Amino acid sequence: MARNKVFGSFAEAVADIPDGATIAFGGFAGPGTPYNLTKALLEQGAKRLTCIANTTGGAHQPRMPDIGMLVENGQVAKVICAFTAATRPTDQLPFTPYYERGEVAAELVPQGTLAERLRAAGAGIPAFYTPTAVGTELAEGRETRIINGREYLLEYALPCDVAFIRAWRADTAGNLQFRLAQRNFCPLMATAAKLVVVEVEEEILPAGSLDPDHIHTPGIFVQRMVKIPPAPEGLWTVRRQERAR
Amino acid sequence: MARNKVFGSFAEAVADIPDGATIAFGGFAGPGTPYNLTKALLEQGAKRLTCIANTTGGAHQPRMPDIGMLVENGQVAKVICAFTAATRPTDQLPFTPYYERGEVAAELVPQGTLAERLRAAGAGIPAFYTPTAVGTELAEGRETRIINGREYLLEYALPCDVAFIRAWRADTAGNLQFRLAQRNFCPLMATAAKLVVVEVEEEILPAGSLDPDHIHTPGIFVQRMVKIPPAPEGLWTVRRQERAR
Amino acid sequence: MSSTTETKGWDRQQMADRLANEFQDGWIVNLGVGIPTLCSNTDIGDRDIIYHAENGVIGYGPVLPAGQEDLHLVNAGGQNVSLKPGAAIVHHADSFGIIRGGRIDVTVMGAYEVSAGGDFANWKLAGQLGGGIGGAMDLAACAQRVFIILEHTTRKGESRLLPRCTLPVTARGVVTLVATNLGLFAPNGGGFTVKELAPGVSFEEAQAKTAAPLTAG
Amino acid sequence: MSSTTETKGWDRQQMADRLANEFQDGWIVNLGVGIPTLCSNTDIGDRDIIYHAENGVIGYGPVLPAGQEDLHLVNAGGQNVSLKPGAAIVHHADSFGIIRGGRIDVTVMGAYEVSAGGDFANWKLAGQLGGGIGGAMDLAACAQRVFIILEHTTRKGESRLLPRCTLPVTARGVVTLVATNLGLFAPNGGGFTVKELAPGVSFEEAQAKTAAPLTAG
Repeated sequence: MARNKVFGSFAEAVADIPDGATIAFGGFAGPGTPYNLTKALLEQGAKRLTCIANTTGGAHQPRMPDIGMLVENGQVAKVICAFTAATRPTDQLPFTPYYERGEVAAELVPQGTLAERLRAAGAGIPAFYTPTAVGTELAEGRETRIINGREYLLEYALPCDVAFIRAWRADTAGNLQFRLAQRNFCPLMATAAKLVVVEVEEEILPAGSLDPDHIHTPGIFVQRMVKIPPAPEGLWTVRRQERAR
Repeated sequence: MARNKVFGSFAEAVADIPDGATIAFGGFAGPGTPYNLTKALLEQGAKRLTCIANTTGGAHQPRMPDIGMLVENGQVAKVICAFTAATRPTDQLPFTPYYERGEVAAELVPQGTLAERLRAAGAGIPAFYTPTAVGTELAEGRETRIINGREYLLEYALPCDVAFIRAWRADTAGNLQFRLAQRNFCPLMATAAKLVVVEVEEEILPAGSLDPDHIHTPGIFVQRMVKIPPAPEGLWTVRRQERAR
Repeated sequence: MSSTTETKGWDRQQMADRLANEFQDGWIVNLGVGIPTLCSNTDIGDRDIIYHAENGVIGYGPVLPAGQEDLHLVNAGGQNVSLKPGAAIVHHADSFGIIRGGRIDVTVMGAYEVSAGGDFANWKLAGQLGGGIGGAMDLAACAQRVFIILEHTTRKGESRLLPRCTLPVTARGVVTLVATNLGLFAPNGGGFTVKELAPGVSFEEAQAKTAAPLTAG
Repeated sequence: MSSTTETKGWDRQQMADRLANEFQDGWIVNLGVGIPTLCSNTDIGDRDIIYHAENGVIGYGPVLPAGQEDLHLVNAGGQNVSLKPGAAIVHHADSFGIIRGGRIDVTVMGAYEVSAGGDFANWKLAGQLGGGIGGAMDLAACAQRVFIILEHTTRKGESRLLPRCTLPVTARGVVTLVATNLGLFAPNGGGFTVKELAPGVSFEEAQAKTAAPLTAG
């Protein structure tokens, strides 16, 4: 009996996410970002979350559901990401003042180290060495090791309870395809999490519809999928959303 | 000026492989194995090679060009692989007596560790921890570490000078697609080697012919490709070769 | 079960059948070379089992007859298998990421020896230089369960179920279930618990052929 | 060069053009957010350059005008770019594998400060809690070359080319070439070597605006 992985609504797909969960959010500069699942989580209200993502979002207008909104909604205890502040002094992330006031904790991680720590968690590698961040403030007081004459920093795997990701196509077995820059962190987070919830852009196809050679995330990693309905119920990218209005 | 990566013959593609090179050979139980490049290397004659592969080959008839033949030809100083002997006492690998007489060195590595060491070399990770082989003879005297209450073994990246792999389809930019079980170690070896030489089953297509979302090895890793000609010049799998006779 | 027999004990397919019947709906299963591959022949009803092979094939099906093979598609034993709907292919590092990441519900392997403590040995014979590890150490260390299929005794009649392994081990303390031609056994630290005896095999005969104490299950 | 100007010094595009003209045929190039992305506008003849972005896009081309964008395709700055023939997509871990593996021939980044020793700072402002690292530390530590583009001085007129960085560094000793509005400079340990001065900029003026000793190239 193949399990049913297709859920009818985002609310249903996130209903049992508990307080205190560690959740990874896919996406990079738009593509792959799980706007719909994030919106459902805002409504669901789970608290004391640890959120893992490239960024907390919200630097640009119009805003889409993001970690910054979860922070504003009092749902976040900690973020782990590659940006806790914007690099341009004139920008400000909504998250930043909460961090500066000590209301939310943050762990700032170089983007490649973040990706590799997620990949390591999914691949049963508990720790690895990387040249990134050696000699910087981020390496102060931390364990390093000289290997073949170069200094490397020890980094640990970053497992998650839940991953929210967005895919282009899927089949009922949970196999996923991402389109172009949508792939980014999504396949890594899918391997690192115990519960993987996916918002899918196209119709979810019968198992066997996707070429086995061209699957980016095998179905064994995926537990829940929701087809994104057309706007106004479903959220697409910022620009698509604008067009749909 | 895009470089020309398409070579006219296997001999030309392996002509400058020097004595003492470390060469990784793709393939697992047939698919992905670079029979034609191996045959060309037998004819080219480079010596004191270190050969990395899942196995040295030659356990079954009819034999195809393999590392065992390079050993018989006096070209190999060392092998690094997951089998230095067959697991069934009644089988014998051609390599094994050379190893037992001390004429060739060997490093026996669990298959997953072999794959991960190659992946690490390609990804700029100099070392990592793994649970595999802890408590076995292979871990004796080696560095281990307790992480979150479990013991792990330290393993180092395995970079190569050259990788010989076999692909299904390719474009002139060097982008590769593998078909089904042909993928195995090939994409990892392509990232771990300085010089990647590919035998390609189908016609090599103009750059842009392959869907960017469905490329298993990006062209930036590939330097040389040779289209496999029809038999008798080109070697396919054992069974195809038999059929072609 | 795929066949019945008048002969005492189980044949190779029956040993595989007995373990395959332990597979639960939804499990991801890795089958080792040799007798374990026979598990995929077992009819276990409507249970949905995903077979994973070390070379990155996820969701393979039965071995295909000569002439119908796809030469690009092999399982870990090099047999030309089919794919089930929903199959996916990954490379070797991702495949062992699945293994080390604990996603394999059970690995079924052959072995030379199994110990009462759940150790097993399947990569190196006595006096051999080197050996053949393949993916066995990764699977043994990381799968959720390790099941072993082996003949109960050597050709000389010596027990392969032992208080301690005499050969170099593949992993320690990981085996939970062992099928032999005499029955189904579970290592219990001090010896083996008899979960089931094959037809015509008595407890006394099984004990006589086992170098570690048996306990009635 | 894409444009000429009567104004003294280089504008943003000219700074980018000057560095882009250092790119060699066949290079794999990563461009940081901001001024560095302007390098992909530079006409450098028939040299074949492969632009790589942190999000795994290998082989992207110019930014597309509004209405022609593919919303699934962005560079590291979130701009909707095109793909060149031969492009390929990988995930973030493989993308940073390419970076850490030393496959990037040059990364061009913006910065707050560059030091005579080749250190640079671009992730954390003075007194700030946390910052924005993105992929800068991975790229800085692992690319074959690090080129920096920045305005020569702050809005207050203070030199951004310094004997030592005052802000937390992104990486140490990695910068080999710096383009500013005043010219092209190379850190040399004790100061900076002047490789080229922008039109209308004298050595004396450049020195007056630089907090480290300049040497004629």
